[in-house]
Amino acid sequence: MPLMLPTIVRNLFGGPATRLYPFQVRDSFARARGHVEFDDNKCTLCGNCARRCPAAAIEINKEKKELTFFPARCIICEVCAEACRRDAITVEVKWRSPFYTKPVEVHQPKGKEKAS
Amino acid sequence: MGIIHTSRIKSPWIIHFDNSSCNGCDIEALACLTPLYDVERFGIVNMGNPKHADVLVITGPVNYRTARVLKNLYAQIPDPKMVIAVGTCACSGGVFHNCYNILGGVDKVVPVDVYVPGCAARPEAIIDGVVLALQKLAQAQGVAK
Amino acid sequence: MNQLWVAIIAIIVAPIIGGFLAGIDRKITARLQGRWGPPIVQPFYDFFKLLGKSRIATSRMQFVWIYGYLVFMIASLVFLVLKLDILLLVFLLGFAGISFVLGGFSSKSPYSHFGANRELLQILSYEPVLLLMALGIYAQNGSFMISEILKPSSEPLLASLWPIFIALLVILTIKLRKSPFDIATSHHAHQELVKGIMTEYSGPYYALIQLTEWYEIVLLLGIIALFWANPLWIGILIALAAFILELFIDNIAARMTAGWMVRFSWAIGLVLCILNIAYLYLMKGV
Amino acid sequence: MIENLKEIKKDELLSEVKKYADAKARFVTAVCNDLGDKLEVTYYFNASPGMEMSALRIAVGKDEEVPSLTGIYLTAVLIENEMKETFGLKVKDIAIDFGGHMFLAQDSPVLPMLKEKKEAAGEKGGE
Amino acid sequence: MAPRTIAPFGPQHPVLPEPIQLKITYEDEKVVDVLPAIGYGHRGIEKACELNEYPKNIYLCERICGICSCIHGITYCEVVERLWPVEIPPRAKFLRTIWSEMSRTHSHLLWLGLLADAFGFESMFMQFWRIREKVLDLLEMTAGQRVTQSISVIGGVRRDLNGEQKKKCIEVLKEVRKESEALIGVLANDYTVKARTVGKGVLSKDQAIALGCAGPTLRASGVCEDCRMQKYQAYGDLEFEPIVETAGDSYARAVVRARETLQAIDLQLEALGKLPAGDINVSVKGNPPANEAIFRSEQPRGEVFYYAKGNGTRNLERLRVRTPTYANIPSLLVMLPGCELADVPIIALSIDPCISCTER
Ligand code: SF4
Ligand code: SF4
Ligand code: SF4
Ligand code: SF4
Ligand code: SF4
Ligand code: SF4
Ligand code: SF4
Ligand code: SF4
Repeated sequence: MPLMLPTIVRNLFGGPATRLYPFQVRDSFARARGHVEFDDNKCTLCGNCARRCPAAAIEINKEKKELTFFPARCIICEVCAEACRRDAITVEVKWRSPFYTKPVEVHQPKGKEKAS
Repeated sequence: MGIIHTSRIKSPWIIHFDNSSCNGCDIEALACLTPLYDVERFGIVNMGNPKHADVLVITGPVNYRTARVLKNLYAQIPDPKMVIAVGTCACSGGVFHNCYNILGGVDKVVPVDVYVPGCAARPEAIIDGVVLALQKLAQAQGVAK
Repeated sequence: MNQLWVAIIAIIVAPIIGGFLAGIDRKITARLQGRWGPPIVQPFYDFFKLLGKSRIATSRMQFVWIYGYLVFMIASLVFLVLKLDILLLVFLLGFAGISFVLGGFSSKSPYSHFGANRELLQILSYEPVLLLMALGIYAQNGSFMISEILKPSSEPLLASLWPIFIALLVILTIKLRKSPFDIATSHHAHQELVKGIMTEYSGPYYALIQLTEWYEIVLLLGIIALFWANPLWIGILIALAAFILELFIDNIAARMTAGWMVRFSWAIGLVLCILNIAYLYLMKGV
Repeated sequence: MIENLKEIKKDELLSEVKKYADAKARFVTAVCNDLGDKLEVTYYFNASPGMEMSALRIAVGKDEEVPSLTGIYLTAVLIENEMKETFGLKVKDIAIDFGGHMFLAQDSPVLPMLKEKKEAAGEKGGE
Repeated sequence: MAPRTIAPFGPQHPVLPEPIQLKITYEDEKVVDVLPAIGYGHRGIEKACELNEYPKNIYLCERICGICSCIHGITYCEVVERLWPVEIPPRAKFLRTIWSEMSRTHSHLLWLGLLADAFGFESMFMQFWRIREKVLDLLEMTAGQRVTQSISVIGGVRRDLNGEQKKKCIEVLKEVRKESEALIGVLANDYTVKARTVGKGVLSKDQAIALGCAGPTLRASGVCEDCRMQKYQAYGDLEFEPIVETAGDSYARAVVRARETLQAIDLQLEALGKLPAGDINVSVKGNPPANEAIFRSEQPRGEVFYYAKGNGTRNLERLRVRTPTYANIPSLLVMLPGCELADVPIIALSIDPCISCTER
């Protein structure tokens, strides 16, 4: 009847499976979707990313020449990075750390529209 | 009161409330209890009873019906309490921003102490969030003393 | 005077031992499940944290009953350490359980009521066995006094009362609220009753319940230790082994229903006890 | 393109559905569409055993009443309540009637799935 | 007459981490009446899908539910591809199948764990979730996220599997198969487990059909219906046989899922072995014409039904999703009355009620 016995004895002597997280961090997988980063030097404010973002996490203000990113809305779908033709958005493998107040990233891109 | 303050930081009992999330963050919050992450290391126990809880972990965006339940639940938790919003949609509504029955993030209904972004928020991120919440609690107590 | 001091020391030391046992329980359970587990002193953190929580008023009667639960439990512990009458000890333990049940009934929550109902079933399933245990001890020693058991000349009870001892292990599972008998409430897992009978207690009152449970662990293990009272350290080892055994049982079984529990503890526990006592009487030759 | 679709009149609905029930088909779901002046309801069935799908379609005016399938298929309870509260489809005699508040709370938008609500609903922002 | 008590089960309840409320009337501890109160998870996704452009809806549909998120995304893509219609490359079909089955594996392991938790078998719960983490690691390695994989796009898939990943997948899947097989052996044979599940919540074959159940709930009652029998994606090329049990009780539903877990792993291994070379997506230009399409695929919890209607613009005219739980909830009305309070969580869980997809 005690069919579970071998398993729990193995657990007891095999040591816990726990990864002691804050003290012991595993490397992320190579292509994990952690969070997105914007490169102000490459972005030309074309607005492709904002149009395609399913969560409306990016707003573009052409007059003020500003790109505003709301990390608390981003669902890390990687769509913006695929949409951007200037490679101005990269997806990093590390997840975004929690915060006390919702951050708002305001970017003032300096990228030039190339002639190509 | 020293020992009570230390104990508060060492024994955060949580209650998990699922607003109208997609379950993604719920299962990640549950995964925190399982062998690989085992948050019981920090004394965290999932109580399932607001009267015993210290930390309210909320997943999912608030809709019109859960808003009332959430307020109720929050009132039932004895002080001192912390609120952690887990997942992008608990933070802001996220991908559901244009759904008609969604009010938005959890902070529209109850005060939130820590936001954990991510869709779904990874168990590691949730642990980070709890650590951050406990730091805030420790600081608040330092001031109060 | 001496007796008073013994009682006071027991009242102070028992919850400390109980708390550590609870911590060990959680640690070993975690390890059995492949987890790291909380620190051993975790139950104390929980206890002090609960003491510092704000009180949310519900029914007043409830709290009277909770104090009753604690006081009766302490009383039965005092009976044990002062080596008094074991029959009275069993009655006091029963009163403690009943106070707890009444506390559950005096709240409005349906979960609490269901929990109290089940707690009542638990009492129903363990009290007869405990009473028969006292009877068995009487049959063996000719006295209900614990001091009689502890006399250096007396034989270990385990030799003649081992069937009762097995029944007592079943009772221990019920009393420690371990699977398959974590019916009225449980420490780790969750269930259909939220926290069952404890649903309505918050903050400091919940801390009191925990305190009572620590007394209870020590008391029960103390009773088990009586089964090998000379020398007592063997008894204590047996008690600890029984405790560890419970942890294993907890992790290899699912929770059963209340009806099954009553049937099981009566079928196994009562039958074992009655056979045991009957045998003793026959042996002693009337 | 939807296979095995049969357009029928509202009055034939119950008798047609009865035929499916007698053949022990499984009720899959119903879909309601807002066509502007009319509501179009399509009921999907799965011939059991097997995975063959067929459908019945009716079109009714927005204030016309539609009979409930719950007398034949109890499982239609959820979808009929849903159509009732999100499209305003007037379903008669549902076995368990949630009174228009199965999904929607008291203060939710009213009849949110109708087309003219599109613009209004889209404006509500995230944060 | 015994006194009646009405106790709500949920909406916030630990055993069922789902926002459903069952208003249960008890007589002593017997259930006499059940009324599900839902709406705690309603968001209005179907409407939002009409407001978004086609590609955005993939990510929204995935978040109809986080557990079958992968299959929701894929099914949405499949139904929209049928509006044109678009034919996707064979490699993409296989990859979709592999990811679908991978998410089925993780979902079933999750459910088996939750079931163990519902009858208080905590160590088994922990053990199932421990195994499940390995599958999640595979998902993260191949798709980039543990829970919301987002691998499907209209016209194919977003990511390819390289040789190294394939090897790793095969290796880990074999390990997972061995471990889950052992644990499932415990679940299926343990005395206490059987005592709690056998004969609880019986649903006969006719009832299951009349109530329109789906997935394991239907198959455990002896009805051989599985959307994968339609041979969509790569299922036509794989050896697939629906798993059917006849008892119709909670135990049978657990056994169906347990066997499907192992079957899903086998399907993945087979598909990985047969993975054809070639492109992983075709580019799809323009808006779909005014047309209607339906598509059904088999999610861990059963048949999911997508209906899409296009109108030639960049927005959908209408999207309708009927998820398996939507079909299974009415069966609770039949199964719960007459059972004991202690069995409510087990029976409720045995249909695997997932509310977030039910209400969208
Ligand atoms: S690249 Fe230029 S033309 Fe093209 S979408 Fe962006 S801004 Fe418009
Ligand atoms: S709704 Fe937002 S994302 Fe969509 S087109 Fe308008 S500005 Fe762009
Ligand atoms: S990752 Fe997705 S959600 Fe985040 S900003 Fe980019 S497109 Fe938007
Ligand atoms: S980040 Fe890329 S896509 Fe977005 S505005 Fe800048 S250049 Fe355009
Ligand atoms: S943040 Fe994402 S994964 Fe989490 S509940 Fe919301 S939609 Fe689901
Ligand atoms: S551990 Fe299990 S029983 Fe406890 S809250 Fe989580 S799912 Fe529920
Ligand atoms: S049935 Fe629906 S909610 Fe459940 S896992 Fe599947 S898609 Fe998600
Ligand atoms: S049944 Fe629904 S809510 Fe549950 S896991 Fe599946 S999709 Fe998610």
